[in-house]
Amino acid sequence: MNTTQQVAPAPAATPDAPSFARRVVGAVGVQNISLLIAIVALIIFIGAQNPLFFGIDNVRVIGTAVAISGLLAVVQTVVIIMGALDISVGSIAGLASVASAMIFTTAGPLLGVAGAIGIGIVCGLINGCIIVFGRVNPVIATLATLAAFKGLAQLVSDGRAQGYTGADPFFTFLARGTILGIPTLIAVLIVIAILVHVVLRYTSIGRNIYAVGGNDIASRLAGININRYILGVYVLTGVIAAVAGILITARTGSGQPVSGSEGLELESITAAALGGAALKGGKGTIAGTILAVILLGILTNGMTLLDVNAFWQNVAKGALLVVAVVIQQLRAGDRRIGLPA
Amino acid sequence: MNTTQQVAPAPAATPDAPSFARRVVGAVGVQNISLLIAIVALIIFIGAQNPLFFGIDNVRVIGTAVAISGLLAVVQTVVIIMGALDISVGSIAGLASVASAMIFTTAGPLLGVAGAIGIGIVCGLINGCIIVFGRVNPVIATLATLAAFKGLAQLVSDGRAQGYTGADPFFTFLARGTILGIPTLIAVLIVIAILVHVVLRYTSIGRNIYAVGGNDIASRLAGININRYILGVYVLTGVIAAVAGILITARTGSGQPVSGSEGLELESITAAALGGAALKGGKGTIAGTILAVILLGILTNGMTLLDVNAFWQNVAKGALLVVAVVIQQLRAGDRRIGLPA
Amino acid sequence: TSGQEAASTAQSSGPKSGKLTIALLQKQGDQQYFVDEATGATAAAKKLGDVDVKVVNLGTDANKAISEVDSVIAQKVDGIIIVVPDKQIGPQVISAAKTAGIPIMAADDSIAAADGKEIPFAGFDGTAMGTLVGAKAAELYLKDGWTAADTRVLSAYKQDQPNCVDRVDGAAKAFTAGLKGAEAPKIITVGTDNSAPDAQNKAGAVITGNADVKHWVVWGCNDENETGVVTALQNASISPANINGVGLGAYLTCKDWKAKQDTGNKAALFISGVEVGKAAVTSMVDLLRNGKALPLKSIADTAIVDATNWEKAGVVCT
Amino acid sequence: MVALRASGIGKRFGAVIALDGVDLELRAGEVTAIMGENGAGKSTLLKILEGDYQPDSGQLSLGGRDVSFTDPSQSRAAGLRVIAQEPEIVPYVTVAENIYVGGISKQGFFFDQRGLEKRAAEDLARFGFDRVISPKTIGRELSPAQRQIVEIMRAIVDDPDVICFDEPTSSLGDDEVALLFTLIRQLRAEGKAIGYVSHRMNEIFQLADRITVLRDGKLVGSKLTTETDNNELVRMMVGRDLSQLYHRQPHETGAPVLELSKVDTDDVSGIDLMVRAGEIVGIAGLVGAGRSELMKAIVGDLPVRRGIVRVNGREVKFASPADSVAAGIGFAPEERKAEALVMQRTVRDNTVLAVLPRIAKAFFVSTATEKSLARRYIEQLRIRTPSTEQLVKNLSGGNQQKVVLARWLAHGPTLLVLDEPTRGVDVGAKSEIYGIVEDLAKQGVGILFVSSELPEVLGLADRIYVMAGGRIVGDMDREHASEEAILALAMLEVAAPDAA
Ligand SMILES: Nc1ncnc2c1ncn2[C@@H]1O[C@H](COP(=O)(O)OP(=O)(O)OP(=O)(O)O)[C@@H](O)[C@H]1O
Ligand SMILES: Nc1ncnc2c1ncn2[C@@H]1O[C@H](COP(=O)(O)OP(=O)(O)OP(=O)(O)O)[C@@H](O)[C@H]1O
Ligand SMILES: [Mg+2]
Ligand SMILES: [Mg+2]
Repeated sequence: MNTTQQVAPAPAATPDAPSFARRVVGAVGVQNISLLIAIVALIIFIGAQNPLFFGIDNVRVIGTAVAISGLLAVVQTVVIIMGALDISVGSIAGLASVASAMIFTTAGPLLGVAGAIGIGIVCGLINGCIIVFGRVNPVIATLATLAAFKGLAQLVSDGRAQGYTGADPFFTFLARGTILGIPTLIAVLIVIAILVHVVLRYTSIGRNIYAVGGNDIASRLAGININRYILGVYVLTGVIAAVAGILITARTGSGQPVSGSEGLELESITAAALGGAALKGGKGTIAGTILAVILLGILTNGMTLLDVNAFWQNVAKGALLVVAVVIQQLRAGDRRIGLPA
Repeated sequence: MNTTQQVAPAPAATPDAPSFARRVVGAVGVQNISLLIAIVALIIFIGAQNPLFFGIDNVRVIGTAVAISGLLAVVQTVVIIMGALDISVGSIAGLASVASAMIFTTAGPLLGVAGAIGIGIVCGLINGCIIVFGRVNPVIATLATLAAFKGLAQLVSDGRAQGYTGADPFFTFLARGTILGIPTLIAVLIVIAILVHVVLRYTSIGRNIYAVGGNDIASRLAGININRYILGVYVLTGVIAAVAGILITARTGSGQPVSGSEGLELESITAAALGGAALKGGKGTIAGTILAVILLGILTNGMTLLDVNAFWQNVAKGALLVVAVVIQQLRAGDRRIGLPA
Repeated sequence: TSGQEAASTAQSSGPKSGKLTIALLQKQGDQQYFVDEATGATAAAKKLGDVDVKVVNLGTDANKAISEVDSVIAQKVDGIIIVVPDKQIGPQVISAAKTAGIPIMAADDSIAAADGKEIPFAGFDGTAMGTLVGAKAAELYLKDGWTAADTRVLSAYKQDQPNCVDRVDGAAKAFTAGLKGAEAPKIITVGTDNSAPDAQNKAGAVITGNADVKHWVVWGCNDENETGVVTALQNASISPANINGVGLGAYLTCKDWKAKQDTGNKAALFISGVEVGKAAVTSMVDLLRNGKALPLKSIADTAIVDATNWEKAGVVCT
Repeated sequence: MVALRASGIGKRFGAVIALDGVDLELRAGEVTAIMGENGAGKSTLLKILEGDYQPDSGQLSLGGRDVSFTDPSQSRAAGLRVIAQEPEIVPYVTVAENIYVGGISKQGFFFDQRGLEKRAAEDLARFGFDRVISPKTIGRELSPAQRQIVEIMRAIVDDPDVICFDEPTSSLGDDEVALLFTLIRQLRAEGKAIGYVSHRMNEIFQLADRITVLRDGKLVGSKLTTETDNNELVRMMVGRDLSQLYHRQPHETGAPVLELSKVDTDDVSGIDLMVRAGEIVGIAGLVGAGRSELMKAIVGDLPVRRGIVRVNGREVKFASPADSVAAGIGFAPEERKAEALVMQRTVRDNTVLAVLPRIAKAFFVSTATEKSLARRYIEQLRIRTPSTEQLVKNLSGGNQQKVVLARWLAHGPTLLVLDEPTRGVDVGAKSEIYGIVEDLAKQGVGILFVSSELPEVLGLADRIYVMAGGRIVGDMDREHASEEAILALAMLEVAAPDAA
């Protein structure tokens, strides 16, 4: 029985002091390194043209601008890791936005927030139930509820912006306040991102989400109650989308049924995918997604700052997205066969 | 050793004269039967409320209304069968629309059409190359080109509708002419749908597309040049999207950079998925997609006819989509485990 | 067939009696202004009696506009009122209606047939709206005694929407003209998706790039754009006194006024969608019932409103 | 004549040296067995021959000419086919299309479904597989055995000169194995050069003319089959003698942990079955007898339509495997890639998957705990992996199977249900797995296992049930069991008209 050593040579297990650089790469991940490089390159490029870009004010502007889409990107990452997709997040945010403003008008800010989150939970449950009990593919299910929730938001609001929250201290605090010097919007994103990161990375719940996304049948046979995870993740998505809706209300000062939330689904999917989440499931990190959100935020901000025409912005954004992902893929060094994951 | 019968019962193989009904179901497919039932139910329901629905005029209206999105749904079905997705179809259509109108203005209709189709080929090639050589996941790649192509269309047109084709006999023929009594728009859809159906079903190219989508490893090991298929399918998509763009120009009388083509990607995916194409690849039919396109077209038309408020229309569309797919899934009788495909 | 067959134009033959169905096809039917317009149209129909208004939302989709025109023609409506998503589709829409012999009029955005002749129109078109906004902005600018050197204009709109382009172009022209020879400050355009959060985000970057500017003039394609930019300015600690925002629609700007907030939203153009809807339906029914020709232009009531007079002007603030 | 020669082949995956200067010769008209422990490098070698992987060093020559393939399509064109260890099936097309996948375009632009099905039927009939599989069946409905047959047919129909089989029998029953052997002998007679990888020693001696042994990626040596024996081979592969495969420690049996009475599911009917604590119960039967379905029904993956299931004396109705896992039942399914492993995750993740809730403290799991747990089983099962952090998809087939077992050993169930537990596992490891199973039984765990290898059933089980046509057709103690008795039962019943 002395063949053991050969059988498991385990060079990685033997801590033969890898170089510092390699350890950093290992910790951050190859994909994230590419994103970091892209971010740094972009910062240098934009900053060189307009030094105002480096101002602390502008950092705040970028941070608050990405907060809402960042929240949805974080939660979309969880859904994607589980091997699904939620196209309805924007509609839920819109519905929550009008609901929060309307309830606020009659019952005050706390009930407004609570009501919106309640609606988020219900919407998430509806998505989850359609998928779990109706056996509908997540993409189709949430494509359908995208339309349905939007219609609901328009119905309850009659298509109008509702209420006025600009004079309320709580909503003003959300929109313009700070916590320890950090704008509330950014703080909310940071807190939720960290929470989700911790859950994904360090808890059995998170690990099971990766397992379900990696192989749902194997997970099921290993005793994971997959349906509970699907329901749970969609409820989480609903809640975070509702938070995003509340923040939209706070920022615009009124409940917006459609404006400001439409199109958030593609944005969130783009960020998650750029951050390294595989649409087949089982792979992705919050760190990567947040880096992608920052990259996209800097890009938009920088192009506007440099006065790039909106049409060129589209072209540039598309091109940069391709370049960033191509570099990521080249660095990842996967086998170049089959359809790219 | 006569265990044959039990080991491979294959009831479909033994032609023990199944009932006529069962043979029809077999030919149409279970999924399609559900769609047919939904269509018939909808027709009866709407027609009962407003007999105008049955008019031949209204049938033409429905047909021409779905022609453009139907084209994109057909070609999206092919992409989905191959296990990929093309989110950029709408943008390509927009780019082709302005291009056709602008070239037409200086060089006449034939060059206008040829130029637009050339642009479609180039756009498809770009998508394919990013995926094949850049090793970028199809969803991300086409999300990126969605932005880039849209930006290009806006740039060349300065964001405005271009040219006027309403006085040109060729474009007028496309928009309002008929072939053998069938409106040209519908005829184009029928011809392309049949062509694609035949290719998918009865040619080796089509079978290889199913194989690539069903199992890219098996296909590669069997010697199928996957990259060539990816490139080919994306070029096809580009061409058909360009045709859709030309039809948009013909119908609206001018080249539209964005209006009329935005959102077609989700519509086409919805139709393909409702028609039974599995987003994981390897499964789907043109017949199913066309039925889904018809169902969605009737739904939209009927709701306008019955004077349903636009907000309720969203809710109703979402709800009907869920119901249709749930019924499909229940009838398909798959094992109810894991994430629904 | 080639599709060019001469239209056997059965021009609306004489007055009709009995029940009338009028189709109101609107771009962006989910926006507040157009919801109001539909409400006004329905109300007018009810008052006139035995008239049905069929409201159809076209979104921003020019192709859908064509489909829906075909659709209501097939449904044999008696008259069509259309707000086009894009003026360029005018000829197609008009010829389709003419071929079917159904009277058609435009609302909010005027359209012309292939020969360049405009059809009857109710509302207030984009350029005219912009003109009022620009003039008001110029008035405020002069009143406050700002100078071109330390002032910038922020003009926020969705750049691929022709309606928006008309509006902000009109505003820019009227603004320069309204300065009575004074040097005009630089106009910075901000491309947005027409939503308030996006305007806020994009304006944030522009403000960063113009940190030394003291005074700001703001307008946009709609209230979302204008209020979004004003919010961004105020978030950048620019005092409302240094902001002259002129909204378009008044449905969002009114909220600050209603709450009696000190705000950079100084004024807004208010157009009563309700009135446009009423006017359009009334003239159409007049044509159908009494054979009275459609008025070539019925301009709706419009007014620049501000914190002091918005309620009187009839702005509904939800 | 040497049809294929590989010399000095080397291949690294990161830090893992999979192959190190390996030579291989395949001669026309001969079957050359390629042997070695799990992870020795056999599959990697075949993938290099095929052009799926590129070697870091070394040279290939085919029919005397030097070749280098960058893609499987090239080796295929040159007359070489490799039958992969894991069959790859296109899910929504027929068996006929699956067999000719990639070759359809060579038969012309238009696709003739009827013609293809007819050809497939003929080809299947030619090798006797028409009894096991119909050309019209849809890919995803195939059982593991049928998938394997499709994979084999794919290579054969191309009429290549060199064919390599990578563990073709690991999911086949005796019946199909016999057919396969006839086929291979026929191919040999036609002058094909054949490479054959298997962990079943008896097959090697039945089939092979020559044996090449790899160990740790290095060539140990080549022998003529006639000049060697079982013990020498094992020594070459494992580097030591194996005293005996089965340990046969006596163990006490206790109260029943699992009782089924008159259980019907969609695939099996009238099942009466019992497993006691400390008892090892084997289920034998031909492929397609419904054994896998029965196991899945027991653990709640498939619905039980009628009858009573008792676990530890209490009646249970499992809605899903989550319930059975919670009730202390572990289940290692037959299809490790599709049903057991999360291929993109690490050995650690896969090992702890079923025990996460238990090792978590208030939902938080400690990586250190996981690693030590994973390391324990890496050692105990001798899983060949560079670390606990290796992705499972990078392990060799046999080592993947060990990870599946590790998961359930870590879970420590009171009843362990194993479907083909030693599929693709090498002799050395098999002996250890048997030892572990018997130890578990000694500790009072009830073991229920399915195996298509009769020697395994006979050697391991205290009691044996025989299944055929979805029913249990007999049960016997180990004292009364023999291969003949089992086979007689399994086939007798199947011959009866429509047992299900
Ligand atoms: N893609 C890969 N990445 C990293 N390591 C790999 C990869 N493929 C194989 N290996 C490693 O190379 C070694 C040889 O693996 P191989 O699959 O050739 O073994 P094998 O002899 O076929 O074993 P088995 O009998 O279990 O099938 C193993 O240690 C395996 O983990
Ligand atoms: N995934 C599947 N879908 C449909 N039918 C299947 C599937 N797997 C197996 N079958 C069929 O179910 C019946 C029982 O097969 P089962 O796999 O239980 O047999 P088994 O005795 O376990 O043999 P094996 O060794 O092949 O697993 C067979 O007729 C088989 O063809
Ligand atoms: Mg192997
Ligand atoms: Mg089995």
